[in-house]
Amino acid sequence: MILSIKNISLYYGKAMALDNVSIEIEDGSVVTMIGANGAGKSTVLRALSGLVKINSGEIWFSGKRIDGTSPTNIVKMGIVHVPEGRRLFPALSVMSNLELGASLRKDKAGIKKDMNEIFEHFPRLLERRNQSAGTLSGGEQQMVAIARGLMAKPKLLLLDEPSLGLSPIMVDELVPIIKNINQTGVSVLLVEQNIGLALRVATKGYALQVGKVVMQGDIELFKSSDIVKRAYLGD
Amino acid sequence: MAESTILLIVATIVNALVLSSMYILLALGFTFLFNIMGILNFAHGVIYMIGAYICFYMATVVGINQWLALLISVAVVGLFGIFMERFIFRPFFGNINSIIVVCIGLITVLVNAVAISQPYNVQVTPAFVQGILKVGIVSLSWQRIVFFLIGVSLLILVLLFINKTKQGLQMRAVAQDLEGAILQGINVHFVSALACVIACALAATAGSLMGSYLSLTPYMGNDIMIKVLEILVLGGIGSINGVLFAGLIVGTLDAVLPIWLSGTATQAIMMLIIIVILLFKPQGLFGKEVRA
Amino acid sequence: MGSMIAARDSSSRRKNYTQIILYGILICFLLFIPLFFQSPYVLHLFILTLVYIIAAASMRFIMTSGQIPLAHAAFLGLGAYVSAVLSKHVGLSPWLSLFIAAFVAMGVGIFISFPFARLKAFYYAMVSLFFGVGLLQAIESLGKLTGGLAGITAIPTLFNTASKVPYYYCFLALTLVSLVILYRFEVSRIGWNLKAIDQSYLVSSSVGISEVKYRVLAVAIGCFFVGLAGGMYANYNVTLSPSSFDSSVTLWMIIYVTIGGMNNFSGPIIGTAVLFLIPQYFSGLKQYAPFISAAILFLVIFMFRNGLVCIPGLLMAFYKRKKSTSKSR
Amino acid sequence: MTKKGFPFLLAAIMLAAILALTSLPGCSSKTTTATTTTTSASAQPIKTYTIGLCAELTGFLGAYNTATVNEAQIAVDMVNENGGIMVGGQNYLLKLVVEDGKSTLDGTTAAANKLIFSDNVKFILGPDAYFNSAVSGLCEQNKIMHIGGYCTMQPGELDSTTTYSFLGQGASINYFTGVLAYLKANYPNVKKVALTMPDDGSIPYFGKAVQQMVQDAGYTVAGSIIGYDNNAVDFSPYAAKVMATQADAVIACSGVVLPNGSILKNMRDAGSNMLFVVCNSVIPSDYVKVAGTKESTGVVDCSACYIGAPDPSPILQEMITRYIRSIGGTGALVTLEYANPVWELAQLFNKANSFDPAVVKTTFENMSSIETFYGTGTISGLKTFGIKHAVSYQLPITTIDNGVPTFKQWEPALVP
Repeated sequence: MILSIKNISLYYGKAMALDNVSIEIEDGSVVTMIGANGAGKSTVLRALSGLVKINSGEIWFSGKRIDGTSPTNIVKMGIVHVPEGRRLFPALSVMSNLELGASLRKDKAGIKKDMNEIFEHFPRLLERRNQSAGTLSGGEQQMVAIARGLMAKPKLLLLDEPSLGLSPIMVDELVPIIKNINQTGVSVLLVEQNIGLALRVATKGYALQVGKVVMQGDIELFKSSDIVKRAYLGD
Repeated sequence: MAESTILLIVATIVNALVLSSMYILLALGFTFLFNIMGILNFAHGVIYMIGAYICFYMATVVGINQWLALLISVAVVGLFGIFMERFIFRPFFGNINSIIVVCIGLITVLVNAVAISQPYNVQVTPAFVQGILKVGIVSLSWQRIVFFLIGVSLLILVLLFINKTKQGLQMRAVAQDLEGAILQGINVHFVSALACVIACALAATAGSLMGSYLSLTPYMGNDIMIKVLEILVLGGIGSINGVLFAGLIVGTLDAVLPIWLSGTATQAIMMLIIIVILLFKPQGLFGKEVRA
Repeated sequence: MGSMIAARDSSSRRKNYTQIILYGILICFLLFIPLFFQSPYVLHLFILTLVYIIAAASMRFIMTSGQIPLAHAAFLGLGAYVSAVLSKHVGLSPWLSLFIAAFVAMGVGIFISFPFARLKAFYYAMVSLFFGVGLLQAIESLGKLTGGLAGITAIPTLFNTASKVPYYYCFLALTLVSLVILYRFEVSRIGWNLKAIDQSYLVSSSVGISEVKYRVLAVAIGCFFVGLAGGMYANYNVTLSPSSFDSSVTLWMIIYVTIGGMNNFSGPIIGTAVLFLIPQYFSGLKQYAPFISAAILFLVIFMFRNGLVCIPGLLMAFYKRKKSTSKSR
Repeated sequence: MTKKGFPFLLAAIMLAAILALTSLPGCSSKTTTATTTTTSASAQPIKTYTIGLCAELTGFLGAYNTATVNEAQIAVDMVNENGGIMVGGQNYLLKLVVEDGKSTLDGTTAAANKLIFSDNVKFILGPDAYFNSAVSGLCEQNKIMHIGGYCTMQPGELDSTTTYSFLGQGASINYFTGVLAYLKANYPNVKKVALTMPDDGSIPYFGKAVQQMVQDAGYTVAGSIIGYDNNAVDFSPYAAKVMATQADAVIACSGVVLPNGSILKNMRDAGSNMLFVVCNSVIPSDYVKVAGTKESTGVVDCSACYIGAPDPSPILQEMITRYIRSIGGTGALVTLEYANPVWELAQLFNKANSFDPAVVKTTFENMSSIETFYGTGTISGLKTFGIKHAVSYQLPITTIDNGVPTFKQWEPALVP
């Protein structure tokens, strides 16, 4: 178990955002979290990466308790969050964005090697490495965001709505990318509203509704679930 | 008459350059803090004043070399920058009203403390460089030339730092997207503290130098802050290129306008020029801060 | 269902009564002040407090729209100077010039807020701060008309008497009327729309609120009242100087609002009363007096983030918590 | 809605609390201004009498006025140790209350209000610079006698309408007449002069008067008056302007040390050796600090700042001794801007034998001379101010060459 979230609750002021949520991710697996807008999916990720503080519960990562740790230390431990809306540094070049992903790493040679590897994986980024990130297309920006996350050498990658604003063809391209990442030994927690994508890459799933886990289990369970079909696939 | 005209032109150009470089040093610090921490540091002028007084105190009362005094002033004020980041700015992150309150509190305390502790006597830091450079009929004090060179070289250093170092890259990242930067593991507190230290050190340098160029008063920060404000508004707040460009314009206007106009009219005309520019470009020459 | 509405209605009516009684007590108290305190100096302080209360309340009104009007003290000065020049050099009645000043301030406010109404909060703050400095420079450079840096003296007064009592009642009435108007605006549709603009301009523009129109409207209303306050100040105080309206005064006005409590209508009223009057009590400390103001600032801002108005709420919460813990025992 | 009501209640409570606080000083000072104390020296009880001093203790004039207020307090001590004053057969000691005008006109108005209505004084000394106009009107309205320390000739500051206002020293005009007389006698080559002064609104009044006086003395004024911005960061453009007039001398008619010293420095740096004449309340050695040793040359200074003339009068000697003791070290005497009015007022009380401002004022008007720290002063000013309300006395002339100030002579400086 690389990550286990135990009964966390979180309030924004008086409004409850998360209510007793528990999630477990096995080492080397792809887990998805689905749910409607405002269900609290992003909040779980923000709590994981230390952007917001949980009010109760515990978060354990590779045998260490990490709730209350600073975002810097969380990244250092190997949890990297690729946020919703990508949050690139628009005026900086693609190269600089990638370099910033490796902010906490000291091994210059390793960084260089990883960057070359990434350019091999994403040849389109190699072409545009000196272009400022704000001028790229949505799909390219998403690639930069994922690549920037990989530059930190994560053990667990948190992907928040990677398909947001992308064309269906681009969404299809994401499937092999995520699978490749997973094959290099990185566990992935994928948050999606695009359930088609989620069902294609994940092995296990959680469904959130107004801050509560309403369904969890093997991904096959989700594929056959009537609720999921009705709610997301429009059957 | 021709001779005096040449003299006037040369003196004006040199003045414009010296003033511009000092203004830019201050405005750059202010912009740093705004970009990285999103705060308007109204106490920046007071930091400048404190820097000037520390240098003056070290050079005259303690009696050490002026250049050493300058370094001490920069170091002390830089440390004060860390203090400010931790206890003044961080607790009120993103709340401009509260920042104004703490800044005014700080200004009130520092200005009045200095005013009370100083005796009635004019205070001037001893000249950093003596002598006059004579080229033909033109004579210029070496001090001005040296100040201009210091200003320009500091400027280049800061720009190199921002554009070429890892910390500089992180600063730019924080300025562009705070949350994005946090998620890359960048230690935002460290970056802000660094920005604060740089801003304060630049202000202290400008203050120490201006303390020998002009004289010291506890209120010297107020007037210079108006200049900084003009530069920021004209250049576009948050834009470093804007600061450089507007700094040159304001410094030049400051050196040129008084030749034809009297006292207060100078300032009014200068404001008018900037206001006219703003009516056409409300966000300033290089600014992007417009909604929608 | 119908009975429930009725019940709620009666309870809110009861609350309205207590509110009216509270206001009544406050106003009675203010009405009797000249009887309690016959010292003209204390009255003088109260009169100035009233002027600054209008200024701070109008500033807060603009701030509800998410704009930070750092030229507000300059507008106070604009009103003051317009009224002073009109009544002294043109020879208008001070009563007339007072209101002309308010309209001039409003006009200038509208004129400058149009180009800048689309700016983000921070940028608007800086531009308006700059504009305030420019306005004062313009006033200063008018030389003989405004007296330049030295200022203007011997401004005609509203009442032809040395007594301060008529001023007190007149200003009290003007202040109350201004506050009631500002309050009506705030709880009206306009006020809600302004707050909507502050919360999220995207949402507000999507539901059809013209952002620019409302932001300019907020500035116009705020500047009208601050111009009025300036005119009152000029025709009471007899002397004016540009330094009384410079950027530090604007920042102090922001402090009146913030220390009182930005989120509450009575915030600027309490803030002004506290921060204007308490340092006067310590004026015997001479050059050490400013430290008292600074101490109040630090104390309040570090202890009560939301200003002085949140103190009763905090006290009540504390009282309730204490009660509940004693009950649980 | 209920949330709105509660803060209003709080506002009421707070206002009440603050009222209670503010009323305290108002009430306590309402007790009679004359209090009785007995001393062992005389059997007769000695009372104290309070006079007000309006000064700028904070703001840009703060440091300077803190020093001049110190001098005024020393003058009060000297009066009291000489036995105080005698009015109506009763012995009184003087007591000084100082209010801070915060270096603004409005602040000074507030301070004068406080002195008149809260401290209930009948005699106000000060304030400094162009702030007199804030006090004169109030004093006129309330029939309070006012002795100012400095005058920039703004309307309402000192003219035929301000019957209760006096000028304790003819400062500004006094310095100016002194320096013109000295120039005339010692620099016959000077024919054309340039004039500088701060552009603080005084040019149409003080500037005009000064220009007239220069022309009356037989000089040509080069161009118009060069007004500079007191808050300017750089003064070299103004120095360039002065040099462009190609006058024989420049007279800095008023202004503080920084602009004048900076203009001097910039002129010398640019190679001009034009005679630099200054007349204002600045310690001459301060120019050396601003302008630098080598640049401070060819300067003639006339101000009330005393830097060690031979044979000072006994009271001046006493003042100097006490002043140096009070600041705990060496230092030049400032300008006695408030000390002289204190000294004059003490004489007036004795002579008028009354604390009624109207009586004291008439006594002052009917006198032709009065003692000051700088010797016997003449009461004049009819031509300049339209009212004979100014005291003028001899002033020290100092020259500065190569950074060394030298006392030259006492110049009888009479305000016409």
